[in-house]
Amino acid sequence: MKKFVNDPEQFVPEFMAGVVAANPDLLEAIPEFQLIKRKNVDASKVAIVQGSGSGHEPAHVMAVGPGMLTAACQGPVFAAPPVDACYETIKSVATDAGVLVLVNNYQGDRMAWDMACEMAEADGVTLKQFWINDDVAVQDSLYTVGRRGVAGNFFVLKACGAAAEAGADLDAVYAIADKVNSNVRTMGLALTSCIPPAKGTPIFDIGDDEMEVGVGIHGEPGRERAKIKPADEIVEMLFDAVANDLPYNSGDRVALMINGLGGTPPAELYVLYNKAAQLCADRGLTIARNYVGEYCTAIEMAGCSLTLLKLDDELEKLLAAPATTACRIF
Amino acid sequence: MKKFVNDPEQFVPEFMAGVVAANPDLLEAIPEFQLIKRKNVDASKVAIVQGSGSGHEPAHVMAVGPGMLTAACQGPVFAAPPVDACYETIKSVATDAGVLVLVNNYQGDRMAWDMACEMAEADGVTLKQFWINDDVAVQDSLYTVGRRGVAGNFFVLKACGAAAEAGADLDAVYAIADKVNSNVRTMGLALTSCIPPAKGTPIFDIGDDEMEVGVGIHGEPGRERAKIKPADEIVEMLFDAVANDLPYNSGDRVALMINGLGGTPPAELYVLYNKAAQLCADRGLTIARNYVGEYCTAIEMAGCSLTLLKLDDELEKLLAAPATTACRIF
Amino acid sequence: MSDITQAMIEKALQTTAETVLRNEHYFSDLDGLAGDGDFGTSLASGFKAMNREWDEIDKSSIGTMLLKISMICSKHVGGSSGPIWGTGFMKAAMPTRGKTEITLAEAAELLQSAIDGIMARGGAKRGDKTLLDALFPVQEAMAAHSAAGDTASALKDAAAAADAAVDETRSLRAGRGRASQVGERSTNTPDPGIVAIATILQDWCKAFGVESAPTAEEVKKAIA
Amino acid sequence: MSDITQAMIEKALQTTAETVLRNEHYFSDLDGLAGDGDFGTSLASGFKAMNREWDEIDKSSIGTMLLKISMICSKHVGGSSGPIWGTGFMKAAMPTRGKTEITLAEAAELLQSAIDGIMARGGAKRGDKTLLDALFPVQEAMAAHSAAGDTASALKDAAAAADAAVDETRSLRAGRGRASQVGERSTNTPDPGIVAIATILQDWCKAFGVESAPTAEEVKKAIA
Ligand SMILES: Nc1ncnc2c1ncn2[C@@H]1O[C@H](COP(=O)(O)OP(=O)(O)O)[C@@H](O)[C@H]1O
Ligand SMILES: Nc1ncnc2c1ncn2[C@@H]1O[C@H](COP(=O)(O)OP(=O)(O)O)[C@@H](O)[C@H]1O
Ligand SMILES: [Mg+2]
Ligand SMILES: [Mg+2]
Ligand SMILES: [Mg+2]
Ligand SMILES: [Mg+2]
Repeated sequence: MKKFVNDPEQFVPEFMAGVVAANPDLLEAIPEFQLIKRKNVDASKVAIVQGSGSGHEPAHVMAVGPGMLTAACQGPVFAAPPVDACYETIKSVATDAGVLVLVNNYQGDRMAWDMACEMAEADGVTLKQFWINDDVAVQDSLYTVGRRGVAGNFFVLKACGAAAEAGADLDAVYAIADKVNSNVRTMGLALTSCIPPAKGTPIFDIGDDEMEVGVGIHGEPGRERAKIKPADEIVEMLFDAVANDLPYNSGDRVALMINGLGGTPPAELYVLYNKAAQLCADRGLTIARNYVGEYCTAIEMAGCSLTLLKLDDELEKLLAAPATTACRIF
Repeated sequence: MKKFVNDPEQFVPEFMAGVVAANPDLLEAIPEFQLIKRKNVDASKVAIVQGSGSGHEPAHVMAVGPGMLTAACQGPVFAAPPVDACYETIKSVATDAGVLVLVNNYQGDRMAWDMACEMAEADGVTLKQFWINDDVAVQDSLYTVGRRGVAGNFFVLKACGAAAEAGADLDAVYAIADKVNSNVRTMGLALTSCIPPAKGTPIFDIGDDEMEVGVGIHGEPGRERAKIKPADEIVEMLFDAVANDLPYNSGDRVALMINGLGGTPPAELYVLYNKAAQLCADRGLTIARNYVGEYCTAIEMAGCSLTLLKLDDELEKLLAAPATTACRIF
Repeated sequence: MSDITQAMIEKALQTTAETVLRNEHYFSDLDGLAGDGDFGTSLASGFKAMNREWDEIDKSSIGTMLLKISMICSKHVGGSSGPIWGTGFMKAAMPTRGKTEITLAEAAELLQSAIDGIMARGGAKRGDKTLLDALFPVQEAMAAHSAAGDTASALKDAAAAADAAVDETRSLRAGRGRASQVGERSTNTPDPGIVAIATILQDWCKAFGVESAPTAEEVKKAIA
Repeated sequence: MSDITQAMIEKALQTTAETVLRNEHYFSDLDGLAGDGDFGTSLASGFKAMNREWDEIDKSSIGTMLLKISMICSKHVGGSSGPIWGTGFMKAAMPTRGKTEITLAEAAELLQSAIDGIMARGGAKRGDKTLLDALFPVQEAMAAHSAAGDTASALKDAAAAADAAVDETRSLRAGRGRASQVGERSTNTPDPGIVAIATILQDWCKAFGVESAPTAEEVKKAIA
């Protein structure tokens, strides 16, 4: 296994210790529950919490900070956090203004957070739950648990974080989550698999000339396994799937994200962005904000996802608001 | 080849077009010379230019922006830019205050920039050249071209960029480069090779249980090929090589950087940071600033480098000064 | 065997831990086919914790013991398995509070109550290709033997029923859980939860000296 | 053959382009052993540009032609090869301005002037395991034949000398260039620049119908 890891079972606690060690003024941890929270939580503001399996960094624990999440917990790599961790996360930042539980739509996460929310509400915590489901790769249906939540998560939490920071109440922050989620769509694509440290082997097999179209951020299968294509054709595929889903129409102002899944270098992401920006122009979409980098990864998978968010003035302002997280450059 | 690429020969121009498209207010490009420069260059301030082969993103063209580089050009992946590109880069931002040419110490880059500087000086441009050489992996010797420049480059250009922005003159900015370079040391390590798009195959072979200790950022061999070790032992190896070189002594304030080489996910970098921070504490070093992420990559190589910079008040202030580049999160 | 004693349940739990730890990677690999490859690890972390805390677990009754195991799931098991197994143990704990022995009929009821709890928690029903598709026939086998009260025969039939469920559900499309989000592509892979239940029951048969048919997997390995 | 005409030099340049393009990946692979694997691509981008611009190149004299090729290197060739080959062509261009034919003795001088330019540019000397270690013996072979003026024999001996340099320098440790920064680990790999010069001369022999010994690589391939 070609990874920087000590005891695979200690991988998540060790990386979280590193995140807190690198941001001592901003963050604190409760290692027992694998949770990271902001220092100095403002009790008058809505707290926003999140949590899911590890391996999607900087989502979610690295998205904790002013203007972003108030706290987040992480389960083992790719597994929802245990119920107790979710419960403690809510409790650790429960404010008078209430807690918004903002979770990507996976059954494991939903069940854990459902149980945790029931327990916290029984303790008198005011909260609301919202499920993010921006992945267009697999169809929504009454018979399944619905679409998956992927990189669009970033936009939901950024906008909600800004609204909460500005003093919006729980219903208003919930409404923002709903608005962003209703207007955001994503599809991903993998060139390679990834290796969860505890598993030690790739999560799926993929040929040297193959790609997995619509892959999930845990390496779940997507729409189809296909022969690898030139970058521009890949972007066209992703763009069409995403843009036709909402759909995004000529005249819309959008945020465009090219997200790296972990093993794809920056230069390749900009090759993709270059084409995606052209396709936006062709469709008459104005890119008001753009995001190129790693926002929601699948460990070290080589791959990408493309996200579009339809903006209005309110959302544009919320996205532009300042924020600070463990994830930074300078 | 599992990469997002169209025509491999167009890889660098396309990614650079993407960088500029994503930062239209900040940057402009001169595609013919594969160079990116700041919009609105302030003629009263020292301009700082850089350039080397591509494949190290965000170094170097993505480090152009206020408080950082004034302009940079890139050659093909891993090859120094052609002489004309270096010359045009200097000319494109040559200010009354002069130009500092800040280049990593590789013979190809030195020769190209030497020729370009001779040509620019003949045109009347005031300039100084500085070679960055922070890599402790391979020994310095009169018989070679000296040590390589690697991730420490970030600190040199950040400090020089801040000094230039604050109005320091060419000699003063040069002195900052010299001070940072004299106090910064790096060593890298690779778990996998990388694939330059034009080559289409890995740059070196490496066994499933092997690592290359002291690897160069172009995949050049380092100190030794060894059996892979637990993360903590790897950090000890890198830390000792780096910390003993200057050396860094108890009581020193330092900046610590864990740099990802492109294919290593954030969580692993924080596992490494966690141990490196402990080793700093053991040695009595105070980490005044830390940097965990991708600053100088080798395309999609899985690997890392560890950098220490000894700080004084002046450098600490320069590192903390605000800066903006194409590389951003929000 | 006739009535089910607390000692038997303890032995079943310890056997389950062995099964789960031995098959950790196998279960995860199965989960990798249509899921995310963590099922084995998630389950193992729970049973490792159970083993660690075994001596401290309050064994004053079957119910207190099962409740504690439910809490261990809530604390240590990530993924869907945490809520599912935690809920299952919780529901089985309630009717057995204060009891140190139960009849086969009571065991069948208790399993039904666990099944109901899991269905309420995750919204899955029979045929959704989850471990429920193994638990239902197991429950039915137990209920069928309730009147006669022959626990050994019940266990043997239950194990065979669970094993049959592996192959019977293979061609189904998952209706719940992560695998359901991949649509058609969940067909033709066995569900790891169903395989786990079948394997656990198989090992219970061995542990209690009850003869049982080899699992489908064992037959396949023997042929290969 | 006696004097060297501009047409011969044009043919040599076009042959060189063929050699470089055919061996692009091979040269890069060699560079990957102790360098960074871009030598073939870098050189090829220069000769591709030369081919593209061939018809527009000012061929009024050998000098104007070589100067233009030097400029193509400055514009299109990245890596060390840009300055090295650009400087080499530049230095060879100067003494041949206005000339459309040169003697073998003049050709030997012109190569010496290119060698001097490359040494000044990159600071390498003979024995540093760079392409200079091929250019020096080539220059000597040409100088040795200067008096007799037998260009064909000179080319044959020069090609053999360059080929010999590949093996003679293999065990050396690089003293300049990227390979020199890896210390001992540059020993036991052939230098790609030396291999390139040897291969180009070999192909010149074929192009001009001069019999030559097979290259070390060719012998190895024939044996394997
Ligand atoms: N809603 C559900 N109800 C019952 N069992 C379920 C449900 N969802 C999943 N399962 C079972 O759990 C197994 C997967 O567990 P696990 O890997 O921990 O979940 P995940 O990684 O998807 O969160 C499946 O094989 C299935 O048998
Ligand atoms: N200083 C030098 N002088 C002459 N030739 C050199 C020098 N440095 C390198 N070379 C030659 O150039 C070849 C490498 O070229 P190239 O790959 O373009 O350089 P790099 O990638 O190291 O910048 C070497 O094999 C060697 O023959
Ligand atoms: Mg999971
Ligand atoms: Mg190079
Ligand atoms: Mg799973
Ligand atoms: Mg090279």
